[in-house]
Amino acid sequence: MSDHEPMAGDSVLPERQSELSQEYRERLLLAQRTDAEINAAVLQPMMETGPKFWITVAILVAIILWGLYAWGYMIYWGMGTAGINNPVYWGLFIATFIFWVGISHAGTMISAVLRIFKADWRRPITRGAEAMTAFALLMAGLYPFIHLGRVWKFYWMLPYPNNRFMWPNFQSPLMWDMVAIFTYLIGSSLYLYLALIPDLAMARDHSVGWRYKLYRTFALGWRGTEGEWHKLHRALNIFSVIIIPVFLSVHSIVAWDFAVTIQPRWHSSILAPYFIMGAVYSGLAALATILVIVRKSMRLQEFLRREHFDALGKLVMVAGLGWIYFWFAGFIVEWYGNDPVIRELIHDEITGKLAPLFWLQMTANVLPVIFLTFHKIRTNLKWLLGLTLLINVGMYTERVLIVVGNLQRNYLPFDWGTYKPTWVEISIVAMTFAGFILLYTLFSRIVPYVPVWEIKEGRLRYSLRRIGRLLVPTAAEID
Amino acid sequence: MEDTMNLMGLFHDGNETAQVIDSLYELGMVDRQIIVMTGVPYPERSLGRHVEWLRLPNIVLAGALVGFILGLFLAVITPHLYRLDIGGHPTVGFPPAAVITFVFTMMAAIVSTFVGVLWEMNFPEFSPKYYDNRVTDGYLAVLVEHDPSEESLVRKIFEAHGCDFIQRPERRPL
Amino acid sequence: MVGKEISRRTFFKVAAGAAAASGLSPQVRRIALEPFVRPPEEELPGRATWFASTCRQCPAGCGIIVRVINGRARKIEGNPNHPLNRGKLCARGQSGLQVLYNPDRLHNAVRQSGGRGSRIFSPIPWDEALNELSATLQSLRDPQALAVLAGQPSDHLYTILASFLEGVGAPPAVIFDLHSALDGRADYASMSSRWFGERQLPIYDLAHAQVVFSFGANLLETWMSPVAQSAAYGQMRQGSLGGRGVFVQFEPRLSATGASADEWIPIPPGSEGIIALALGRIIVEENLGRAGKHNGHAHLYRNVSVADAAQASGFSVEELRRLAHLFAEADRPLAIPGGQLTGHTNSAQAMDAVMALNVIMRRLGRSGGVFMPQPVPAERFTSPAPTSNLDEVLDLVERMRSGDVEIFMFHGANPIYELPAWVGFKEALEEVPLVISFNPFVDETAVQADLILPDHTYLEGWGYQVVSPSIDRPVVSGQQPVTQPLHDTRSTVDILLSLANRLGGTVARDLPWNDEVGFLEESSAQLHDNSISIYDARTPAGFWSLWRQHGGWWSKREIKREPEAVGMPKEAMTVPAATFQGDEATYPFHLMPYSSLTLSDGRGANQPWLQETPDPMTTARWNTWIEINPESARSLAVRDNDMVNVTSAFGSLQAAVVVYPGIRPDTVAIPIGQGHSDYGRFAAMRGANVMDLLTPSPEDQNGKFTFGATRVRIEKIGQMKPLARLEDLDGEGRESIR
Amino acid sequence: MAKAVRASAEQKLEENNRRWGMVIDLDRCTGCQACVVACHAENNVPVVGEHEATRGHSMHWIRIERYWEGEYPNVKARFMPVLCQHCGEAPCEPVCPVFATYHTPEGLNAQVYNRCIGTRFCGAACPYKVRAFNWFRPDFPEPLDQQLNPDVSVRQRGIIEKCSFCVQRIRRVELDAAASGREVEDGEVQPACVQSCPPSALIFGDLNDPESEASQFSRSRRAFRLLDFLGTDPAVVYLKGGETNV
Repeated sequence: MSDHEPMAGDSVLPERQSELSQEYRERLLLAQRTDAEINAAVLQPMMETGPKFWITVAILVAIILWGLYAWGYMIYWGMGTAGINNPVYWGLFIATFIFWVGISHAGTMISAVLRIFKADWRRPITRGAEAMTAFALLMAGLYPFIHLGRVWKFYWMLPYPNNRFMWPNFQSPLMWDMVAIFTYLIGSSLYLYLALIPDLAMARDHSVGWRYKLYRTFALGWRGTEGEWHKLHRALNIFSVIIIPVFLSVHSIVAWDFAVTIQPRWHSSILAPYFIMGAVYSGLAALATILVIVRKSMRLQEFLRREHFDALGKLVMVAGLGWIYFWFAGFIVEWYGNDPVIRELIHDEITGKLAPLFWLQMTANVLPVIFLTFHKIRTNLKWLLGLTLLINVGMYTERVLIVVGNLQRNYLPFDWGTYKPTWVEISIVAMTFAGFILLYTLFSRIVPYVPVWEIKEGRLRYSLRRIGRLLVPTAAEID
Repeated sequence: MEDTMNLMGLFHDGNETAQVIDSLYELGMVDRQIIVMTGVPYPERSLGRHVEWLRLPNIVLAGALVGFILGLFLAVITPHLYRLDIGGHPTVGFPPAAVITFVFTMMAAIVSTFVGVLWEMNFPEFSPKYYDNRVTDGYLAVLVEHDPSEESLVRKIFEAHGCDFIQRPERRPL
Repeated sequence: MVGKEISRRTFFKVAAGAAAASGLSPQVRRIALEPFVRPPEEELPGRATWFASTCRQCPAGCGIIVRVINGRARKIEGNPNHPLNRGKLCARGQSGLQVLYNPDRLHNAVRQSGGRGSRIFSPIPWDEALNELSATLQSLRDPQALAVLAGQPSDHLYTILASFLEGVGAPPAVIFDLHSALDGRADYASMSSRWFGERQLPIYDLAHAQVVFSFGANLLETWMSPVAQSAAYGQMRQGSLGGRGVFVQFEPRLSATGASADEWIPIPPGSEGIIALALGRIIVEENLGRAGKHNGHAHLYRNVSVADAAQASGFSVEELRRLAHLFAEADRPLAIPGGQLTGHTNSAQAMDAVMALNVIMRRLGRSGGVFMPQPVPAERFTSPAPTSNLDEVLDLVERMRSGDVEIFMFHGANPIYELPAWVGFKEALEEVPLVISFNPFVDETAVQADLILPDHTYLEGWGYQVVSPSIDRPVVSGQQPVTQPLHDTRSTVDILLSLANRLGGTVARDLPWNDEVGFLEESSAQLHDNSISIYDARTPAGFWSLWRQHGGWWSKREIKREPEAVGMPKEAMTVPAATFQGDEATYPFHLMPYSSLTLSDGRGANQPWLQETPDPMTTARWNTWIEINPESARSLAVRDNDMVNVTSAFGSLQAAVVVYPGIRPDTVAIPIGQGHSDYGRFAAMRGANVMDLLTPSPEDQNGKFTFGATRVRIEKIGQMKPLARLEDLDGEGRESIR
Repeated sequence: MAKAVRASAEQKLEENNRRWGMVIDLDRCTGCQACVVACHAENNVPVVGEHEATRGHSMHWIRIERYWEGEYPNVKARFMPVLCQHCGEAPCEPVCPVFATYHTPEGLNAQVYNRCIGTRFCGAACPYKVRAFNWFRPDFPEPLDQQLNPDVSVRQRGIIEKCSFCVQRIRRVELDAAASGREVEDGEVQPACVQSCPPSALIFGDLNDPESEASQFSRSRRAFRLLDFLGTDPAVVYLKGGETNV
């Protein structure tokens, strides 16, 4: 905008005023609605499922069934049907696993962190974010199984007294991984569910048939008494506090899967914070992508407004800067150290076989950060959609580079390898993407996508106040 | 049942509701007799009610402690119960044990928060209760359990504060 | 806990009982059993018995012991008592089990009922087959119309076969196999008889040599007796003598042997003799070494010009002088000709030139020098199977082509695959009315046979072999069945004996034995009561049992003879320049076929272990490749895995490129062994047969197999064929990243 | 009773304080691949075929690495057999969640196939890349299955396998020695590769016994260990080529 044109000051002001007030007008629009209208606006799109919806579901189910076939094929014939090989023991499976764990991070980040900091703009997007966490984790949780050579023996990793007289090795990062992911999945699911109870009660009061039965069951008899609200609030606050260290530990542990080996480039202490930053970055970007799509498909324009995307865009940008920082912090040390093996790996990544992937990663992760500094781009949903998608392409590439790039090059050049995924891996990866979308789509049709009670609470707690020529929102957060 | 009656008033304004509650207190009612149901969480004390003390933090702490012990047990004790000679290498290390113990602590804390809050709310509870669907449409419902003799007084208080609907509530399954 | 143990123990008992009951059923199927990391003491999966026998995967004749459990051979190891290999065994020897258990073996005698080449076989009873065979033999108008080709026959088969053919009045068998041909065994025998007056192969005392100059002999891979030579090499390197031997390899392509050498001298193909002469000239001229004056040998090098040799070989005179000094100033120098050298038109003269180096340095009969083997002290073992020269093979082909052959029988040979395509064996075979194969496999030649009467594989059959080239003492390697024959196959010797019996007459008188075991027992008895025997028994029967127990017979002490250079050349030696087929402009590259370390001459191609084992130099597996110098590859614009057309004046083939730093820019090399059209699932339709490229030289008609005398050109096709290499190409063969 | 016997035998093993190790004399190694085939034969290592070998799915417990040095014509190639180094501080061991790979009291890095569930973590962690994963069901077309060594289990698809120093041979010798009440002699245990090696480049023995041949060679001036700077404490010692011991 034209801050740098002091001469034009007066003429610009009304324009800015009108533009700014547009956001407030959007807000006012909601403020003028009655609770019943809000309920209806949220519930209406849930109940209406047109042919488009069913076609989408059918396609997704088809992809999932194909992916399941591919998985069965791989289990039956052996892992060799996938492109993983000696020495690239881990391939797309593990890369996608990290990707999903990463995606899952934004949900908690938005919901818990912003709840603690009482950021008001979180309200309409928390549920979408939490659902994203839960479903992304569900998909991530599939990969340890997919990736097992003998998946039918997966329970050997569980600590229970058994006739094998074997106890799992808790020194193995995979055990930490399993426990941490399970914890995070439980935590995020319960967190999602707890905040959902009042809205389920609302849905119960406005539905009939199977939906009524469903909502009634899961509303657990919620009436909205003061005591219930009070306890819910306390529980959510406690949850927010507990889940943050869990979310930090989960991705750290995923990073330690790599960092505890003595593989060059993996064996690094920056890997854990780097993974976390990347996870937040990709997760926030994915959240923005999803919100743009859901907003359109479920006509939630009133709830998911430009101010939210603006704020989210800023967060994505900040996370992106953080990612760049951590990447560089790791890179410069490796580069300066000039260890021959790492030098070779870096060379291979930047100028060698992996260069296309590397430059895709850098472009897709750095460019959006620059673009997102502009308010106009942040609030332009098409741009936002494109940029956040790009970020996730970049972050996925980064996961592939970390896993594959560092496995196909190691200390002895004789043992280097190359990796090309086969249809099996691609189908299975596609299956989890389709599975995520399907779960999310179904979720959004079954459960109020927007946390109605939180919006109403927010509406209750802010008012507009006139300061000079501006209408300024003021919020009351007295707990 | 015979000696008390229930009356429910639906209000659309929080201030009025707070005043209704004040008036009911003046009438000599106690907290137990008044239940306020809202579709929106009103900040505590905004309706002039006292806040009850919660056991939830203690439950969470207890849960976390159990988780800590469980984690410690799994990471440190069980390798000694299921002894395996791994060539003289230690089967337990501090950092892995720390990770496992931490995560188990967190897991137990999370689960105990959830279970604890449900416990505190007496959930799940599907038996018939006094309720009105309009609560989720933005009305504040004040449910008063009173002596039959007080019914007119309560009605008066409700009407005086712009009560939208006054009714004898029915128990309905939730 | 108790229940668990009992049930497990019971399981093993049941398993053992079932094994005993079924006898022949496989003990281990695809069941994951309890690993043997720390089993309970009682659990031993059967007791192993070891049987001593002889490896027949190449002509060397190493002693093996075979681990047999529950009647099934499980593992082959070197016979620790055998003087030749002292318990060691090469990759091919280890793989013998896959000959025995090959899934593509013939299960019984078959007739190719769909006509030759149809690959439709119908089983026939052995009696019927033998009746037919003896009837046909009897009806033969002229016994000369019976022709036999044998490849690497064991000595007992050769002896019986020779008697049989003599008895029926047929011409002697042609003995030819590609492996021996690439070793240059026939050339060697001629050289031996020229120099030392006998056709025995000389023995090189590699273990005690101080400087070894090998002219083309890949003595650590396939040449002659690689296990014995490798063992000697190990001793030469870090042996008890303290000093470390120096090894110099002269060859156009760096072989695995060359890789083990201290120096690789990339000489032009066919220039081995020229260089050897030049070295000799320098030694004589400068009177090098401590072996005394060289005056007596000066006449040999009268016509040699070091400068000309330097020019012809592309090395400087200084370099040749350095090598001559290195050789002559050592205490125990040794020069070995062989292998690639014998594939050139000047091989006879080149071998002489190399052998002369040993002579002028007085290495005959000295430690670390050249010896002649002591013959086995029994008449039966003094005439081991010879190796025919190529002219005999060509003569056979000519006879077949002109219709003079009515019955053609072959054993152990696969001439259609092994002989160069120009020989036209397949076409000649079409003129023969009855073709009989004794091979246990349906190979390329057997596909053109009417009748296949499969012999046992060597692990199921009997035999003996006089080890040649020998080691420090006379050795007869005994071969005995280590397991019951897997299928309804029959020993070819037994077939010959029963045929002789049916035919009657002289042949029946010459071959009086009921079966081969009788013959072998009688043969062994000839060594009974011999004073140098490693063991002895009171009776011949006891001796025969010790024979089998030891896996043959050998002397208890070292007996090496000093060769007498009776044929020392009187005239000045000359080595003509090798000639090559195909003009240099059209065919710019020398083609160097070499026998694969794993597949040798192709007979290993049906053994998956050998197919899967990487070539040591290229780490490629399962296919055919062509090795090209990086510089040549650049000029041809080809890279690794590019498919190229290799064309000679005679034929062409396609192969994947291996850019190979260890080869001369004017030479390309292709391993022998792949390119089978038949020979079972593991061999067939894989790669190309380099024998299809060889172009005949005039010398071939004189019996020299000039497998190194072909020139080729190379054209890029534009396709890629990723070779199954163990090594990653991105690693560029570097040792470390540093 | 049996249990007591076993317990005492185990105790004996631990008292032995052995550390099995191998010395590989690179000056003797000719790259002849005899060890590779011997290992396949002894340990029932499957053959995967051309297609899978091209895709990097081949399985060798020991391999001969060939390194080029220099450019034509001054080019040299050197061989180095690489097998599981049986590291004292093995990076593969702690990362296995099910103790499928673990250290035995005799210093072997053992792989228990029955415990393995195929996470391939050990493979990713191994700096020598000597672990072979069963990408497919092993295929031994009949009657090739009869070649299988009954002392060694055939591995299922989906698990890691690797060089065991022919533990079945070690165990057999130890049991035989225990049965006849004597000590295991140096050189009595020979893994298949060592047994076959034509130039005797491989020497096997107890590195903790200062008198054993392997132990003596491991103190040679020529001795080095592969990627020693990683601190994995390998039990395989290489002897540099091209020079003498003295």
